[in-house]
Amino acid sequence: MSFLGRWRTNVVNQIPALVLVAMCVASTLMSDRFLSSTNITNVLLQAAVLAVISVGMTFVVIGGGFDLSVGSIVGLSGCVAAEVMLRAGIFAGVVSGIATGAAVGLANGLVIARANVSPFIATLGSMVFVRGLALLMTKGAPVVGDDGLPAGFIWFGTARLFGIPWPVLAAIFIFAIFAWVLHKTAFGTRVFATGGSREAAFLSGVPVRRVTLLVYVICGITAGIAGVMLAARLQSGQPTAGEFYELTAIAAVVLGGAALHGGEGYLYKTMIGVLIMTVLTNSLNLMGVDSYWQRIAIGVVIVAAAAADQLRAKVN
Amino acid sequence: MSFLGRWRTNVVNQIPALVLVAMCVASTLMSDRFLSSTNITNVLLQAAVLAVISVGMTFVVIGGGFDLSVGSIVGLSGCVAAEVMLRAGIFAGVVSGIATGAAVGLANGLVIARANVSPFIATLGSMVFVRGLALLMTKGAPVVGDDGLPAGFIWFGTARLFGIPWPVLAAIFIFAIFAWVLHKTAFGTRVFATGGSREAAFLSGVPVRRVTLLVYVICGITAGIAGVMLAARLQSGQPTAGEFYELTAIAAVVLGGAALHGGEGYLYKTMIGVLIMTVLTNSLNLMGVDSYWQRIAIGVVIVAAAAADQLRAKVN
Amino acid sequence: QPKPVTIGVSLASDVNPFYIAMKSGIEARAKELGANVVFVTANEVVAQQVDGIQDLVARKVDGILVSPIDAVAVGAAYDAAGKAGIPVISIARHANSANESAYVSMDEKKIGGEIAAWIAQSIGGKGEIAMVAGPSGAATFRNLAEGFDTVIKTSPDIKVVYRKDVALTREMGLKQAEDILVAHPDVKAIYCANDEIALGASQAIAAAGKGSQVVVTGLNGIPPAMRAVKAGTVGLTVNLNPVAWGRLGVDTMVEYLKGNKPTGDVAVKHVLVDAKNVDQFLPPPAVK
Amino acid sequence: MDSRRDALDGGAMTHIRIANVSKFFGATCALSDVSLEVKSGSILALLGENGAGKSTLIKILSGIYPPDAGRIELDGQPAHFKSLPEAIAAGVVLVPQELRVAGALSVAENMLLGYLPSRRVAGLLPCVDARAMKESARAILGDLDVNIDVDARARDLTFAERQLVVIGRALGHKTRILILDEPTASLERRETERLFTVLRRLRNQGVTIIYISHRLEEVDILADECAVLRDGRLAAMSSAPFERNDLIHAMTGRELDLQAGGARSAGDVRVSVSLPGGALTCRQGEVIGLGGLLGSGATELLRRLFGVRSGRPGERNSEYPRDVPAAIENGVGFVPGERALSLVMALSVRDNIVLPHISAFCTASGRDEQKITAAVVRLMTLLDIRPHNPDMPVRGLSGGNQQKVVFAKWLAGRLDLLLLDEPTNGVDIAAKAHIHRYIADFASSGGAVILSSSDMPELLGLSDCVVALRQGRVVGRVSRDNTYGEASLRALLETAV
Ligand SMILES: Nc1ncnc2c1ncn2[C@@H]1O[C@H](COP(=O)(O)OP(=O)(O)OP(=O)(O)O)[C@@H](O)[C@H]1O
Ligand SMILES: Nc1ncnc2c1ncn2[C@@H]1O[C@H](COP(=O)(O)OP(=O)(O)OP(=O)(O)O)[C@@H](O)[C@H]1O
Ligand SMILES: [Mg+2]
Ligand SMILES: [Mg+2]
Repeated sequence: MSFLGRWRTNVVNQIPALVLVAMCVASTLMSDRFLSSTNITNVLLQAAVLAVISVGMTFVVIGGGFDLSVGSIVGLSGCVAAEVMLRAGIFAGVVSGIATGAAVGLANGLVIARANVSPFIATLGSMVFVRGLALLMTKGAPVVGDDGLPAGFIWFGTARLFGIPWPVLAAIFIFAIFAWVLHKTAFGTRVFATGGSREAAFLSGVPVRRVTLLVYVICGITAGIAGVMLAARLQSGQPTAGEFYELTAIAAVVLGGAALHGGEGYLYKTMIGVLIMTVLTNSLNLMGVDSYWQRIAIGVVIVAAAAADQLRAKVN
Repeated sequence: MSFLGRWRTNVVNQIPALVLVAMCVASTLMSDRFLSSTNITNVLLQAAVLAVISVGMTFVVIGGGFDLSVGSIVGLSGCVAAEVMLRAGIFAGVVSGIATGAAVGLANGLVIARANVSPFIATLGSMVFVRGLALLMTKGAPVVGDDGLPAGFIWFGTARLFGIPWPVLAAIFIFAIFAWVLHKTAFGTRVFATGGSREAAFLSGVPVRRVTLLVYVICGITAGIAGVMLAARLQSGQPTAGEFYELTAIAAVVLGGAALHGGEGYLYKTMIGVLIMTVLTNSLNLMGVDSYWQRIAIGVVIVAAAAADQLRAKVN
Repeated sequence: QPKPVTIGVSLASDVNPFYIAMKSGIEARAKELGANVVFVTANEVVAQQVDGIQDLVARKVDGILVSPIDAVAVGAAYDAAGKAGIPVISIARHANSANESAYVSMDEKKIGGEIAAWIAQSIGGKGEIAMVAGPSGAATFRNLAEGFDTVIKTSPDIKVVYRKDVALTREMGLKQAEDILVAHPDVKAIYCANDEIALGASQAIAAAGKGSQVVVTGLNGIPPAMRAVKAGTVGLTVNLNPVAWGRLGVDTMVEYLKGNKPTGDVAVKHVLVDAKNVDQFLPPPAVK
Repeated sequence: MDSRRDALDGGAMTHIRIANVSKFFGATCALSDVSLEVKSGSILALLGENGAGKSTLIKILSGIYPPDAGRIELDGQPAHFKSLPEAIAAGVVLVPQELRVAGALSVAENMLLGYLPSRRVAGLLPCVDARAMKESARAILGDLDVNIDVDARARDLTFAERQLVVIGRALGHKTRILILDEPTASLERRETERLFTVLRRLRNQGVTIIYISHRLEEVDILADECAVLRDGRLAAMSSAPFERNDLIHAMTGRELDLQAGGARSAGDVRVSVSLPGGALTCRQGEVIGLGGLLGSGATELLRRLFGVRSGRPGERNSEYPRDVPAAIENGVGFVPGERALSLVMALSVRDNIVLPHISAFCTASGRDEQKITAAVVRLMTLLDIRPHNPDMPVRGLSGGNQQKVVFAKWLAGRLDLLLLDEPTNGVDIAAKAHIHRYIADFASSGGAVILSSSDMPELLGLSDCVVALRQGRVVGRVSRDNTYGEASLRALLETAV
């Protein structure tokens, strides 16, 4: 009983991973291209931007919050990075893109942690506001300059190291750093505590407001990084880039098993959620499924994956 | 002190209303057209659909949930209503449109209350799924028939009674019914209890699952009604109708002061939130504010209104 | 019998009637020629379009037809296709890529200019006009508006009093027009970025009882808009003939794959449709 | 009503029969093969150490959990409720250990939630009958002789008041079987006695009552029968009068050494704050008790001493710590009365224990897991926290073990002032003895303790001096040297204002 029980618990804890594996097996059976090396790199490349956004989103969600503004941050920071880059070089561009994300994150955090506005409404407001800024700054047109963005920057979006695209390597690096922060540092434990019970964390000496603030700053930074990465892939700063990323990222985090009320989750599981979302559209495209049917399939898979994951709660 | 204190509490409880009044005053000062009777009817007409959606959303939010699928329901139910109407008459069309909404709501409720899937992910899934259905069913084209929808239906979208458009009257009627249900009946109290503390409600013998289920059904029904109303206004069933209504409706509910974690709120205050959202875009349009600046203004007003409302928590 | 070719298609949107019509043209022509088509979806999201094109490359289709949401953003995807030796032909919208094999074009600026000239003429060269342009950031609508502005500036007595970027839906047309009519009761014409917006706007105008005072222009030439032009509620639409466009795209691609590369851009003719010539474009009357 | 008369007619018939019930949570065996019977119209006390399975047993009885094995019969009929509402409908009503109220609802609504009285407006529209609801709520509270405004929002109540509301919630039902899980844990003696009067009356009306408590003196005065659980098994069953040592032996499986720590002498002043009516001073090596009735302000005082600001005007005062981190930094620890307030339920025992001092367990390369494990294992052994698994989420622990985790939190770092609010709330007698000894030892080794407890023997037994509080005012004090005892403290507290 005990051994079987533990085994069952372990299996059940890995349901998101099993769902991902099942999806990959099904895709391989349905399309012989799915496992081709081109396609695997494709999937990883497509997942990279979402993965970086979802890293920050995981912090916010585990900390008991919610961030709808990441998609707009991606748009704005990409445009800022492109604009600065055209004038002051790649490095300055990248730094200012990321700084833009951090600034928006800080503003979100202040409104939420200091003015006590609900995260939903605060980040909905900044989602609209920041998109407006991006459009205003660019007058709605992509930022490319006269001869395009610097070649070195575009190279980053397309080049590979040992066959692995640079954006994927960047995403892995960022994941590793933040996984360490979340799971191995005192700050990470405080994030879990704040999300799990604000009151208990407060009475244990956790500076809950500061933690809340920092969590949004982290989310802003990762969204800023993602914006810069996307600009490199799109070879331009696009003011409308990143739309819908907010919902996709939250979905990835929740599919990975983090509780939306906070206090629970693992960063590596979020990555599984990201891959589920990415493999889903990729394999539907490979199979040539009609776009209306694609929506239906995506809706079903999201709900089914989440429902399967609920078995975990049952067994534990 | 006591009198002053009570007075302050009362004022502070009405902050959303004060924000609305302030917005109206500002709009009147900036545009002499704002208070014209045409414009007031316009605002009410524009608010009617959102108001009906937000009625159901208030139930969901007070019950501790979240519904992202309402926008898609609006699209699908409008198309179903139009399609059925062309074949079987207005009444059958309207009924089947509303029934469509109820069915989607029931599905949401089952997935959430029975399979324990988080409301966010369940309704995100059905948002995508239902939009897919609407597009599939209409092949992406508006449903109008060869000679348009029945005249009686179109009449409802445009005609007036004592100068008040019928859709506005319908919205007021629906508000009145559901305000009664929420604030006066045992079911309504159970919704508050379920949202306030699922566990307390459960231990008191409230059938929390059934309440949760019903709350989503109600939300589906109101979204279905809103879809039919919108179809009448648009004189066609539009498969893409209702996009972004989900976020706007949740914003209206939260701006009205309902807590997103459930258990608190008033239906009339949601209506104030709806009017804030509607007056905002209307007055920005009247002032001729550029669309990029409009986004910035909307973002600022949403956050500012929510922050002002937080004074309430401080004073109470 | 030669192996049938497979053409991958990435259109900018799958809910916009213009692209829905284009898609039907592509499907019909491909069927006639015995070619396979696979569509990927983008919905006006640039990153999604890039991903979709790369999925087509991974699928190793023979050629790809793209209607790029943005001319620059698709660069990486075009390059990936180029590297895999797959020709890419842009349709309706243009891409700034060396790997663009051909362009089945539309001169958006020119169309915008022609609409402006038509409006100027129909309101007698003076008065207030409003613009309900397409979604922010989309290149097509930016170009249309730019062409429109250039021409409208040549009539000094015409003033653009209202400008707004909106989603291409009827609901948006309705709401915007309602507010326009309140804010600017003297408005003479409303430029709408597509037919759906125009149909919504014309409804608001009718509801306000201003049917004869305000002209509305649309774009695309979908059947309901043609009927509205006939009925006089919409003044002008531009028949872009998306179906023929889609067909031409397939033809160009099939010829290209056979080795017949087109010289220069392949253009589709657009026609301004107003009360004078609408009869020849009306859809056949419904059979009861 | 009918069922009550049936039960009366049945006399001493067996009302509840629990046969061979077992329950597992994952690998933990919470109950194994428990069989017991309760007679109609009697009060059964259910005893056992923390984690013995008491709550689990009654949750199975009231349909919250299904049993993994075994049967339950009521009046000779098999009764397996699939849900709590089903059990309530059959007259089986539970007052749970976890106090949960819907904060935004009024006291009356909370109390009558399960069976809201309805009427029809104009014979048509259904509507909650607010007046009837408030009247019933007032009647029930009046029965318990407590004075709580039925229109107040539940979230504004103190912990003890919430407890009464939750008890009242159960009393309103048409009850045949009433199950109370540690209902008196945070009640003062007067409320406890009132509750007992009500319970005895219900028993005389034929209601069968199952009562869980860690206070053996309550068992003596209330229960007819007594069942003891140990490690998920039925360890003993006896009828009144009870032999206390036998019960303790059955619960713990050993004799208890209830001795307090060694002699102590007061040192320097550790904390001193001025309050209306006098000062509160606590020296090193001293235990100061805060005595008070319901709503005395003791909880609030302790929270302020821990750096929590209440938002009362004019409280900026340098006598109190600036904020919670500053207090912790200064060696202050706080055990709040409401466990849920100080534990992050989803977090592991390990992380909860190290949370207040987490920085001390980190190096430049992050958390020092070895150091953490060493400290946590030491504390879990010291306080006998069971199951001995540092990685278990705290929510899986029984209530008493959770309370020990709250203590362990403060022992993981520097500590020289311990603020205790109902420190043995829901803790079993063995653990209580442990905690008492720990408090005494802590004081003997030079620590300062300020203690608030509604358990008078505990308060007087531990304290060197008890300060009597009413509405946040010091109204007197009793010290060891003069007429120290419950009588003189009560005299101070109960004199009219
Ligand atoms: N939901 C749960 N998940 C996992 N384990 C549980 C759960 N509930 C109880 N347990 C375990 O079952 C055992 C019995 O717990 P129970 O709550 O019945 O104890 P108890 O006798 O009520 O203790 P206390 O006096 O502390 O309230 C404990 O070992 C506890 O850890
Ligand atoms: N300094 C004060 N001045 C006036 N009233 C006070 C003060 N401190 C506390 N009170 C009142 O006493 C109430 C109860 O406070 P508190 O919870 O601290 O008391 P308690 O004795 O610990 O209560 P319980 O026995 O219910 O745990 C407060 O809500 C407040 O109304
Ligand atoms: Mg218990
Ligand atoms: Mg207290």
